[in-house]
Amino acid sequence: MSDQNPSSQPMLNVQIDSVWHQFPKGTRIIEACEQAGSYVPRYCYHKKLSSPGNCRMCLIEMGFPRLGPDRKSELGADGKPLINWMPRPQISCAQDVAEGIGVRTNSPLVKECQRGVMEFLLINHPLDCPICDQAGECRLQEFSVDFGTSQSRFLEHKVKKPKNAVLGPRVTLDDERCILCSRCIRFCQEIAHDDVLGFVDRGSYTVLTAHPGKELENNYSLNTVDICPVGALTSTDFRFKMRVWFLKETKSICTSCATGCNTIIGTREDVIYRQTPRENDAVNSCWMCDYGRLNFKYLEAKKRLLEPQIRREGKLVHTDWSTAIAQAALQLKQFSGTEIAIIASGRMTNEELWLTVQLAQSLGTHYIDIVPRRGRGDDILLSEDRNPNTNGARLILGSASEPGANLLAIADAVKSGQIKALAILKENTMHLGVPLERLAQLPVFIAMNILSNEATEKATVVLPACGFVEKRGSMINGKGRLQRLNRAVRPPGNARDDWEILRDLIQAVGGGDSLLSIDDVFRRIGETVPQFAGLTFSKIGDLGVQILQMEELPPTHPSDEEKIEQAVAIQARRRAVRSEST
Amino acid sequence: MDSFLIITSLLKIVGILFVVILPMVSYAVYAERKVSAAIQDRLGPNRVGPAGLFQPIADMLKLLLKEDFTPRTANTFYYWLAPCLAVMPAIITIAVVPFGSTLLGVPMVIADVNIGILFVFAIASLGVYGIVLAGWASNSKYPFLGGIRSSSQMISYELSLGLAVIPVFLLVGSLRLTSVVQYQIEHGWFIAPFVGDWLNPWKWLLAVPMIISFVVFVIAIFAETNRLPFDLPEAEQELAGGYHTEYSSMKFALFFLGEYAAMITGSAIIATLFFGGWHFPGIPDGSHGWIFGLINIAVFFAKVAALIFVFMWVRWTLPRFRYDQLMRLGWLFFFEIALVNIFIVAAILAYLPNK
Amino acid sequence: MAITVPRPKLNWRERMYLPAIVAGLAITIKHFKNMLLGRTKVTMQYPEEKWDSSLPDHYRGAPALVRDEDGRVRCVACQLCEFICPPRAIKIIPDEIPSTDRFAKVEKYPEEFDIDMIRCIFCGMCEEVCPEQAIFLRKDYAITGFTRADMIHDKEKLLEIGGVIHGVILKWNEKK
Amino acid sequence: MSPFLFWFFALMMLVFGIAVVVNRNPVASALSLVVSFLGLAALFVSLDAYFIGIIQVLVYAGAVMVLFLFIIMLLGLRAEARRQINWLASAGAIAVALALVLQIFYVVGHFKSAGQRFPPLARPMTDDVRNIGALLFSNYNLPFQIIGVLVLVATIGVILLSRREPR
Repeated sequence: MSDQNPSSQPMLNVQIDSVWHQFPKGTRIIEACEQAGSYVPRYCYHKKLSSPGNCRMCLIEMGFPRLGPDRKSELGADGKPLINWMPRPQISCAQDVAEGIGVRTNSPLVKECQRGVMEFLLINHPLDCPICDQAGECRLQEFSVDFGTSQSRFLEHKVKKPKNAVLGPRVTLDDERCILCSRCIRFCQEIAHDDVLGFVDRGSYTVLTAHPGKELENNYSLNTVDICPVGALTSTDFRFKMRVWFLKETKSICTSCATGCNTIIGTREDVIYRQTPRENDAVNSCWMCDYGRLNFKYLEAKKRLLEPQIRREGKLVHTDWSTAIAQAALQLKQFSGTEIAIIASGRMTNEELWLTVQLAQSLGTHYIDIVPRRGRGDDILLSEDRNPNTNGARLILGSASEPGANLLAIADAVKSGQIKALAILKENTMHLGVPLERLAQLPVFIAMNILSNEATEKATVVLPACGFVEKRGSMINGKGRLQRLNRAVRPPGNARDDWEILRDLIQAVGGGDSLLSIDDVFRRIGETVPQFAGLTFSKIGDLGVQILQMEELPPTHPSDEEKIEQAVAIQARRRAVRSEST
Repeated sequence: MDSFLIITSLLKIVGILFVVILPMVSYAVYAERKVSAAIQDRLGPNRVGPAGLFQPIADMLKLLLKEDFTPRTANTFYYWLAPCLAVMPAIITIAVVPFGSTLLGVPMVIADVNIGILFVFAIASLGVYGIVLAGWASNSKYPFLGGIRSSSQMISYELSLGLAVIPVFLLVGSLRLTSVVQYQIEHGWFIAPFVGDWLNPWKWLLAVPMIISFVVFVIAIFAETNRLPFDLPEAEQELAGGYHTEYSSMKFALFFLGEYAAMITGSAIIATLFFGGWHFPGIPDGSHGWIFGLINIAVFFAKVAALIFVFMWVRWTLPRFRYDQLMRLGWLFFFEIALVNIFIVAAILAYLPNK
Repeated sequence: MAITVPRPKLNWRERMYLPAIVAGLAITIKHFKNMLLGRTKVTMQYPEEKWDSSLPDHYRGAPALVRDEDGRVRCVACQLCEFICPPRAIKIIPDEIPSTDRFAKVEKYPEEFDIDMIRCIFCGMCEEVCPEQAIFLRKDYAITGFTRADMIHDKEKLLEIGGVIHGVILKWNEKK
Repeated sequence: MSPFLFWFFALMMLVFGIAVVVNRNPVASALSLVVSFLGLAALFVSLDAYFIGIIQVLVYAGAVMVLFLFIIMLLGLRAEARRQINWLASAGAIAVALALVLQIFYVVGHFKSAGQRFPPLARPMTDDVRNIGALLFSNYNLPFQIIGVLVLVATIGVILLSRREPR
């Protein structure tokens, strides 16, 4: 396509709507037309999928250069080749451009074809836009307005098909609305490699269904909802919750694994309704996994920490922020650096990690590490590393060993009683081999988190923080790409932006200078971490910046890897024990 | 001083202030609303009590219960002082006005001083301080403009006010207001000399300058009381209420009270100077029995009420003057007319036989 | 550009203004007199006399939800009225109709439907935009309450005001 | 008259007279001066000099000070309120004032009739307006006319000086 290196591809001359353009060899005509500014309507064609050419919406008029007796193009008065127009329309999605061809996207013939196709598509389509979740982003609605007629000549009864059919755990199908474009079938075959969908029956009675005994249950099933041009495939989670035109769309990234898929977060009045993938060919193409997509519900959980709390006479009581910060600083300052440990998180942004390092330096401690988190990956998008910012931690924590390798040493130091003050930021170290009773005995145990858990209940100071949709920041994904998080909703209750909590804490323990905005923090990172030098939030842009070539990273020391595996194993074991007991 | 004088004076002060003036002020507001409604083909207040008669009480309760707000940037002391200064002069002025003949031998005037009219002018001229201070202390542009307008308007019209009544005192020969009333009983009302020696052609000659004097005086009183068509200091449309824009609750009510009290005082002065005060042809004075004393008081306040009606009538008829018109009218018109009028009356008096 | 307004030349009588003032006073006193004599016809005395009987059919009073002859709440929670509402007075929380319901094929209904009558400006855009003929402006115009909460009409209240509507298109009830 | 009232009004005059000088806010100074004038008027009235007393109020409090206030407000002397007090100059002024007071006491003390009681006024309830008028237009007619002309000249002068040249 157009972004391929032009020098390796010969350029071909193509006339689109009477204007001559140049396109590299291999460009599909539908893409060429779009680049030339003439959008060709399409239903079945998707640029990341194969072209079956079955919706017939992308019909165009096409012609080849008129050849003279010498087998060369005849030139017109303007010096350009003359074109022999073919009498019947062609589909533009299944053909590549060729030298000298001509394309008409808005001739009377093309318009008539589009009108006809629209009318056929709408024959059996129910007019239930008022309840259809696709309304507002429905291609059938849009093209019906742009290319169709305003009324139907169909007087017969419409074919009744199954409604509300469950295709899988996360996808619900309304067969009446389906226009049989087969995008979902091809997606499952070509991208998800899980061939479960197909058409059955014939003619007007053709319906989409899952193969017998199978379900659309793979981890990428919700992408079929995204690419469905009409409201046939709906997300069971989002279905009937909110009309799409109310949603405020915020460009952000998914933080469920190290891939860092680019997303759009749809919110309304501080409620998150859905998360959809955003195209970024360097990261996630057009897709994202269901696991990451739905992993935002915890932000609205009942366990959400809403108020800062401090322990007074053995009980956690609500307080205000200045008291909580002052109390945390007072408690931390009781001990020297060797008695304090900070456990940060690979789910924190670069800015928060940098401030954590500043906090550690102000306190004089060297016990600082993040919690490694591993899971099963796949070959498509999901990464084994479930921490979205392990690379950020590598760069910013700046320790010699791999992030996560020191964790067990810290846990041992807590157990042995060497550590008197422990600060846990956005993590639950319950799973790391430190018994709960031991944590409860710590004189100072500061927990900054989003949700309450057993650890926060034992804390001396609890600081409610923000989830990934509630804050700005940057992260470096598993491939070394620096990407931006954007704030889509305001944090609930009195929860505060993590970086502000850390900044105030640093100032309260007597270090650091005034940082007024997160952009200031980012600028300061640039002063200490060379890879960040010269960058700003706006320079990162929506699609991110590649700042690490993965070969640049120091090779993981085998012993580090061993320690990380150990930590992950303990974590998994603890979690299993807990889920059995509950 | 004997105790009898003190007691009767106190009784007169309390009686006239709390029994007559204050209820009159509150019912003047009610009357204003009713009169304006009638003029504009409406009904006016008719909800509280029969024909809305308890409306003033409801208004007062409402104003007392409203939030008493002081703007943060206002100069608090003067901001609080201004409403008091606005009411005080109007009420003090009543002290020298004879509102009746005698009742059981007691003269119905609180202080029968020999410089009565000068006292009225002096105290009335202090009324401007309330408005000017309110405008200045609010620390807000519209009230400030209102205050500035008020002070220049007052200065301009005080001159005409003073000059307009000089012919009256040229005739009477004393500044004492009781003497003015007495003169009118003997020689006929200044505005209509149909009692007393009306057969004297010289008196009829004097009628023209007296009417001029009356007109100028009444117009100047309108300006002094800030009533339409001279209500430029408040001018809702231009100044959003002028000097009392920033006032609320009882402080605002005091300004309101002040305006109506000034109107009542003004009417009382006009009645005394031109309409024979408490005198009505054919009704003897209080020395013929206490019932006549009461009737005299009633006659006086009937005249006052009629004049208040004229105030309202004019307000709901005439539009407001433009500021430059107001100034021109005051300085280039009334001032000169009043001045010339003095010379005419003086000339007539110089040649008037058996004065 | 400045425009010079021509001022009419006044003769000396007009310049005196006094005749005009007297004429003005005469007009106002005439009105006053007529009122006192009871000859003036005054406007309608609102709480005692009301317009209700003579309100025109197109009168735009309080918006309300309606049921059709089958007793179905016609609203399908498409939220177009919420979208179009200029003062954002409408709040809808949609939900799915359970499959056991009589009208299961409509699929969607408003779980909550609130109109904040403090905000409502009676513009009628909700009625105009509704694709389901489910919301109508009725003739109630004196909407009062003691608290802000009283002034928020919930679904029950709106259906109570709206009542049943006859003779509308029943597109969900027949085969489509 | 009651000595209490005399002391009350005399003290009022003095206190507000000092306030005129001490106040940093020009408006407050002007208003203090008005109160001081009112005290003075009250003192005149207590001496049965109604006319002088009331003219004091009418002319000074009612007209002159209103004009002053008008000018002060229009000028907007906010800087005046913030100006530092020059303590040296203040001390000098107080010294001069004290010296003057001492001198007055000295002179009055050596004045023969100062030691005696004032004789009571001949006719307490006299019509002072008539008396003043008669005096002005008989004994003091010439000075009165001259002052009249002087004031007229001053008025014309002011108008001439303040008139803007037509362009």
